[in-house]
Amino acid sequence: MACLALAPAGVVWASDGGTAPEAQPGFSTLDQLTPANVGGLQPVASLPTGSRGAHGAAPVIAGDTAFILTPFPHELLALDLRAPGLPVKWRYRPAADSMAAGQGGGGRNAPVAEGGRVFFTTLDGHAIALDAATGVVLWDMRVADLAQGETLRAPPLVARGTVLLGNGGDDFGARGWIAALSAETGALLWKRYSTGPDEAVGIGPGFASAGQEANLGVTTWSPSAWQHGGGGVSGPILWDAAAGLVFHGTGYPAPWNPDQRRGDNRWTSGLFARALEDGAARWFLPVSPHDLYALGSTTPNLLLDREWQGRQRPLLVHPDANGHVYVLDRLSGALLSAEAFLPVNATEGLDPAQGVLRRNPAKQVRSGGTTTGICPAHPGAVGGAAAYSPRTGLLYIPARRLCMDLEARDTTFIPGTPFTGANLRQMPAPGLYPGALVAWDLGAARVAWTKDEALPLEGGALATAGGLVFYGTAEGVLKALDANTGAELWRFQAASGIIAPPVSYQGPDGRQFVAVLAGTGGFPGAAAGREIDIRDATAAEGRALAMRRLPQPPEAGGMLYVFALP
Amino acid sequence: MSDERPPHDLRDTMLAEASLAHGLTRTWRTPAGLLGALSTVDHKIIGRRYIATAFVFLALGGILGLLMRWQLARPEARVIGPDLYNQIFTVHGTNMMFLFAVPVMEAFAVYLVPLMVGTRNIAFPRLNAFSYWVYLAGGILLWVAFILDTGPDVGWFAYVPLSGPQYAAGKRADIWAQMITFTEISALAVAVEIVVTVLKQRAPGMSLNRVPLFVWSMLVTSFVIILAMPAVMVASTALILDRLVGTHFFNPAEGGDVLLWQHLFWFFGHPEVYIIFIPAVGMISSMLPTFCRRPIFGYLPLVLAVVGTGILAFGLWVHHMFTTGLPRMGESFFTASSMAIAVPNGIQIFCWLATIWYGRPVLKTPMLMILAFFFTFIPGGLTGVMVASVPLDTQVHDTYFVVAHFHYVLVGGAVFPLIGAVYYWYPKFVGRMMSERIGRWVAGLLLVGFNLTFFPMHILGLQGMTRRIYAYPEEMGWGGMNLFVSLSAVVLAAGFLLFFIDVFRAARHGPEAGENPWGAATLEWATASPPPPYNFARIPVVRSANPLWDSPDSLPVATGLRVDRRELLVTSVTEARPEAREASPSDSIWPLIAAICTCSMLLASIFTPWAVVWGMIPVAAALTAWFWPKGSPEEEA
Amino acid sequence: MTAKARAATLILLALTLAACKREERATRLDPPVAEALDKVAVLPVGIGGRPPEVYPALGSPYRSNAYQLSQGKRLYEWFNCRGCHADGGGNTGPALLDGWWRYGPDAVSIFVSIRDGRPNGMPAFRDRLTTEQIWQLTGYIQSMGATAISVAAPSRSDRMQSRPAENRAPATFPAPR
Amino acid sequence: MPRPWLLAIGLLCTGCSSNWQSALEPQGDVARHLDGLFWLFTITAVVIWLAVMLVLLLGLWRRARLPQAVADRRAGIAVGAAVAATVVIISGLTLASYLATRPLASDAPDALVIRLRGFQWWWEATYQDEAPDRGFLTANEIHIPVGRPVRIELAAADVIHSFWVPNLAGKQDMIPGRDNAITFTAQQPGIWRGQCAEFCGLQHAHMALLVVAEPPEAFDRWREAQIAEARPPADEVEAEGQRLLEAKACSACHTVRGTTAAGTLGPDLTHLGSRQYLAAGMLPMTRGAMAAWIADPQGVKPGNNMPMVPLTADELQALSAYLVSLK
Repeated sequence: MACLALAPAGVVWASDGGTAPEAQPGFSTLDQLTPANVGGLQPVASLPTGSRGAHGAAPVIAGDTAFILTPFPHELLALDLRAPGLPVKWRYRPAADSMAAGQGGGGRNAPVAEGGRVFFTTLDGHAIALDAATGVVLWDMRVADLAQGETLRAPPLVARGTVLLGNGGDDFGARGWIAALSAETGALLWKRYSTGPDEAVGIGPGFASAGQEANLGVTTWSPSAWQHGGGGVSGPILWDAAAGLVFHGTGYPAPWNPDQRRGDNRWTSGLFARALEDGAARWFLPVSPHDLYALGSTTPNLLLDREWQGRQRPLLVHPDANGHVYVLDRLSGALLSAEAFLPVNATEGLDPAQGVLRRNPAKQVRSGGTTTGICPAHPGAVGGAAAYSPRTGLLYIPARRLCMDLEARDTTFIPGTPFTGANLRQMPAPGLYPGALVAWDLGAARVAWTKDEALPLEGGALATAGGLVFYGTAEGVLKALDANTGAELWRFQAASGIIAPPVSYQGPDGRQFVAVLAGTGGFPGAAAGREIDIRDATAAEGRALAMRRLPQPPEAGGMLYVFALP
Repeated sequence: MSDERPPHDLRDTMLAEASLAHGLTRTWRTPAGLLGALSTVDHKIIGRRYIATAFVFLALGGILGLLMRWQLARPEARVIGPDLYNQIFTVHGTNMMFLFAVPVMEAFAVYLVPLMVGTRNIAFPRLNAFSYWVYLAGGILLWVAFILDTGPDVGWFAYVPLSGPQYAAGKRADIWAQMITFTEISALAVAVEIVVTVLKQRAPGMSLNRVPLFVWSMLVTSFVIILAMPAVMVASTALILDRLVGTHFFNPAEGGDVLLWQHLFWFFGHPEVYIIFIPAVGMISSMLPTFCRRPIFGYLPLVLAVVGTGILAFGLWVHHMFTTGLPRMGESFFTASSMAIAVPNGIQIFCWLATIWYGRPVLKTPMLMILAFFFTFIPGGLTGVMVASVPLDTQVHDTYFVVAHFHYVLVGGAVFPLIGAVYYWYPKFVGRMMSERIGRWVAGLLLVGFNLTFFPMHILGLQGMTRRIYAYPEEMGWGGMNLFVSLSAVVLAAGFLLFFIDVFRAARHGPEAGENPWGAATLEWATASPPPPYNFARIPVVRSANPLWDSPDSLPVATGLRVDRRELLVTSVTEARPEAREASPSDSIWPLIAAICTCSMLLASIFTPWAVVWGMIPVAAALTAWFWPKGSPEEEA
Repeated sequence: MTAKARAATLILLALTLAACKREERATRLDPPVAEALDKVAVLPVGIGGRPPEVYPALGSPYRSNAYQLSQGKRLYEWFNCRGCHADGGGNTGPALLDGWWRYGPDAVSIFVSIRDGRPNGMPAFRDRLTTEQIWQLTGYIQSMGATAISVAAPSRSDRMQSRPAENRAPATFPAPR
Repeated sequence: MPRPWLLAIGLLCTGCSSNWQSALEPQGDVARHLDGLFWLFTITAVVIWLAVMLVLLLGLWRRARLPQAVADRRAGIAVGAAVAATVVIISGLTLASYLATRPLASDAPDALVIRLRGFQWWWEATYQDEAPDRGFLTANEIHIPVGRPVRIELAAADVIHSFWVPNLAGKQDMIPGRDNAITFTAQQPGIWRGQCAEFCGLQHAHMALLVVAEPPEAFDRWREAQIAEARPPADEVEAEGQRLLEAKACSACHTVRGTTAAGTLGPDLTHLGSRQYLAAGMLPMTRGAMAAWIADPQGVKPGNNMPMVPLTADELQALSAYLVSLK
């Protein structure tokens, strides 16, 4: 099993080929907790993080240390798992450029521990490496330019001595890129863009559809629009050590108003496979060409080696913001399947000839007009990293079932200010709860069961070998479900909303622990933020409206909870 | 009628002429003093006020027209800035349409129709008083706003979105929209009064085929008003709601429609032209026999033509929207109907020509104005046929060609007959004659000044000069003709000035008129000039369409009305057979108070919608007092 | 003239002048005036201060003139304010509708916030907007969070409904939590 | 590249400038159609008017003494005949009008498509192409090839405007929330002026559009030149001008492709210098006029949305030199 990647679920901490064969992103091989005994799960420790922001990243467990990166302005905490009460071993607070707060708090910047070092990215554009034992800074590189609207909002990937990271900032018209730094020095090794001429994108002879027209990253845009066309690499990057490939999605094109960027807007809102050593593109799958709804394709992927229609294949599974689960052969980039896992009306199923979804003409977006009832809504149907359990063959997708009214308006590009040109009002999909944990049968390509939630799910899911699925809700409830049936077995009410995935680890004493960071804020906890005024239906990109159901806005303020059987 | 009369029931049959006149005067007169003036419900006093006010607005609007011509006389002139210019042309158009043209026609009807049908007062006289006060308030609102730099600046058509909440900042467009409500209320009230007066208060024997043509035309006009005006009230209310409450009637982003405004506006706006023109048709038809000294030719065709015009008027509104990209099929229909209206208009013209041809025309001033009408209205009508054609309209729409066209139609077609009508009926209103000598000058100056002013605008329009522009670049080559137009406008203005001078002069120094100075045939000339408060001492009985010609010595009269309280005779709709004696309301201050309350409510609602809620309370109180039952029977069979 | 009549005349005159000012459309600001308007006296903490003397001398048009407020509203939309503050409800930037501004409600603080930017993401618009435009925006933002509806406040825009228009909804002060 | 024929037309137009925005000088197929119809209507109207005036004068002149019954009978016949003639004439004109409408509605499949959007108070033209990167934006001046149908798709960004180039075609409104289009063919080279024909606010008077009809080859050259990015500054002064454009408020509203200025609130300035007029037809494209315009936009065109950006005299010089150089 060669699939090795760090998912935001942060379960598996692995380097090249060093993990158990069953290890999947979001899956824990620990099986002490089972449907039979999970009812007795008790909190054993809790620790405030000291930050009031949006805690969207999971704690990372490496050996007997847990690393927590708090939201911006970041602080990295190293907690000692051996001692009760989880004392802080060391903490590190990098200098912060407060302008980054304008990027919103929705980052999922989890740290990565690798080879005795901790790597992390900051919202204000720095990539930083620390000594894992002491917290001493090894290097600190400013790689994203805030003044141009660039930011870093995803965890880096550390692979073979390189640190890969991509930028965010689609909403500011920042041109997307992925960069590789030396893990030793932080020096830039290569940088590839999501728009622009082939050379900048890394398209060359090794590209799967070589021979196509050149410079599609320029010619599928209105003149010069690619220069501030978004497409940031703001999701997790995965890699396949055996093939030497990295996989990442690209964000949505800027501005949202589609009339200001005619054409297919390559290479935004799609999936890239690149060579690890030089970033050369191997294949690209356009997921939402000319993305009308600001969805992007940066939702976390899963790399699975499993049987597909009678044949063992190396797969890339991509639950996309557009409400479909994409299954690809990750070596060739061939699209095997794309099926909707929740009600969608923006598109009308896959067009096999083109390999893209057919658009619903009734949901066309035009500058100056309002398109109502588009499902799914920005930022997409997938609220957090999906988990896959090889035991059940099910993919557990934390879903947002929201629809939106979208009004596209002309917008002007001023560097460092939002470049969207859209106003949104969101509302629950008709007749449905706005949130759900969707158990998706990957083999049968159908929904196995659904657990409805009163609010959209924003954190990731965790599946365990013991037959459980853990996830947290925006109301702050951590739940354990039976992985086969979806029956709720256990719940815990945290002090704040949960928008990070839970993790499970084996403690130094051999017991299985479950840990979760609670702490809402920023975009996902829109209505909880006291500076949102819900009289404005477009507040927080229209989420405030959909979040009016929030019974009691939970307190902002991060808290780590650790659970175990007594 | 009942034989058991109460002791105080004094009938006209019991009295001799002198004491009858004395008794009627005591019953019908308006008390002296300010309170009396404010309380009066005499249709003649209100009608005079109406006419005078409307002509004040004509003068004010004319001054605005001159200001515009001053600015446009030279290319890129900087006399008036764009902001003020926009206010000026908006107020000019709004003023002329809503404060002059429609009210002045209705004002003539308020004065003349009761006299022409031989009754003592208009139906619903208190409503009549109320309508005048509301109209006056609307006019004051517009002009005070204009003086305060809050004059509407969105055009008299106030197209959304320019007049909508986003693009018309401040209260200027609200003033326009609310002023519409003021004038519509008054116009609707008068229309209802006239319909009822004409249908139910005609002198005995005045069956429908003996009704004077002016009365016919006012009846049709009133029906057109009743059917057309609600559309613009709905539209302006929707506009205010959009602007003030935040509704989305005209917001395409929320499912509203910009063109909805244009449909509603022109559904009113086109009949509006006929609301102004049809009374003028009536005036000509009434004046022409007098000056041709023969009965009008084609009474029935003329009535049918007026009715037909009134009906067709509602099928034309889209021809103001030919460039908005409506479906071609629909546009063709409206082209056909717009052209078809030329047929009833043609019938009118031909009947009048026949009357002149077979008559013995006398060229007095009113007749001169009728000739001026022929000279200018016909070109206006013919250019109307041009703008009714979709393809031609795409070239001339919203250019000075259209400016020329509708001034030819409205000034040539309505104002010229109106000036003639003032000369014709002035003796009846005031008791003195206007000057024939000055009248000839007025007619000449108006005719020449008007044509020199407006004819070149046709060419300017075809040369590409668009409407509502405050300046034009020198290289457009429009400068010379515009200068000519501006100078000609002075001639036109001189004509109007002379007219006003004559009006004031004649009031003091004009020769006494007598009952029937022109030797006319209709009933208004059968009473003193100016008429006594009760109009007719005894209600005349009509046996023909030209009663004063056919029974030249003395009219038969109907008797039996009470002298000691205000009573009128109610007759049947078609045959005008007497049906009942109806009490006519006495003077009351409450219409004025109700008007003040209503206007305050409407004005305050510009600032907050809650004004409608709280403002209803004084309005309800005033109306309650107005209609408080006095215990006297309203009607007796 | 009696004292009462004189007072009434004065009040009427004042109202008249107020109406004139409220509806005036001053499209051109003389450069020296614009320069003077840029010289706000702001306290060292960057919060609070005094507008330049020319501002009241002009009649505080950016707060009370309908045209200037509507210009401010246009600029709010044009210069991407919506991206962060939505239609006053807030997004990544704080809500403006509630009238609880981080740097206080006075015009100078708002002016300085726009011109010079603020920590936590508010960019400086010094080189993007002219002084006059910043004042127009300042006035509009004050009207957004005003406790009472101004007669000059703008109405809704021809766009998707987001909230009651400025001339309909006075801000309510939510109890601080 | 010098274009002698263009120069010639330019000279011609300064000589007879009043004809470059006139319905009476049709130069396009649609306008010619309408011109024919116009004269048909006009001549008919003049004849009718003269006839009525003649009858009127005669009627005033003669002194008839017929018994009324006879007069009425004769008048009845005459009026009846006149009404019948009216019906015939009106029907004929309606038919002519209808027939003239039909060719206007026809759509040409090979038409050049230009999307024109009305703003307060300027025009934004988008030339569309199959390839998105070959569609470009320009403002206030459009070029069209002679002899090829042009389909103008009309839209409004704020209030209602109306597209009218009388020498080429009749007008068609640009209405928020609706799609309109107009198709016409220019039949000979020339420069025609159009003007917004629907009242649109303060500067409705100064919202002009220039239409340059060129031979197809010249049009293609123009088109290629427009697709290209802005030319780089040729000297120090122009370079300073570009720097100012990027640094000052200009770039928030205007795009000059090839620089960092990418604002979309005002007209695209990438090839500003290639246009003949400035500020939607108000000023000629000269350095002096440019400087005057930038120095005081509200003085030149009160109420427009361009603010007065404070600049020193040197800065103004540099900026205007640079902008005029953007051919």
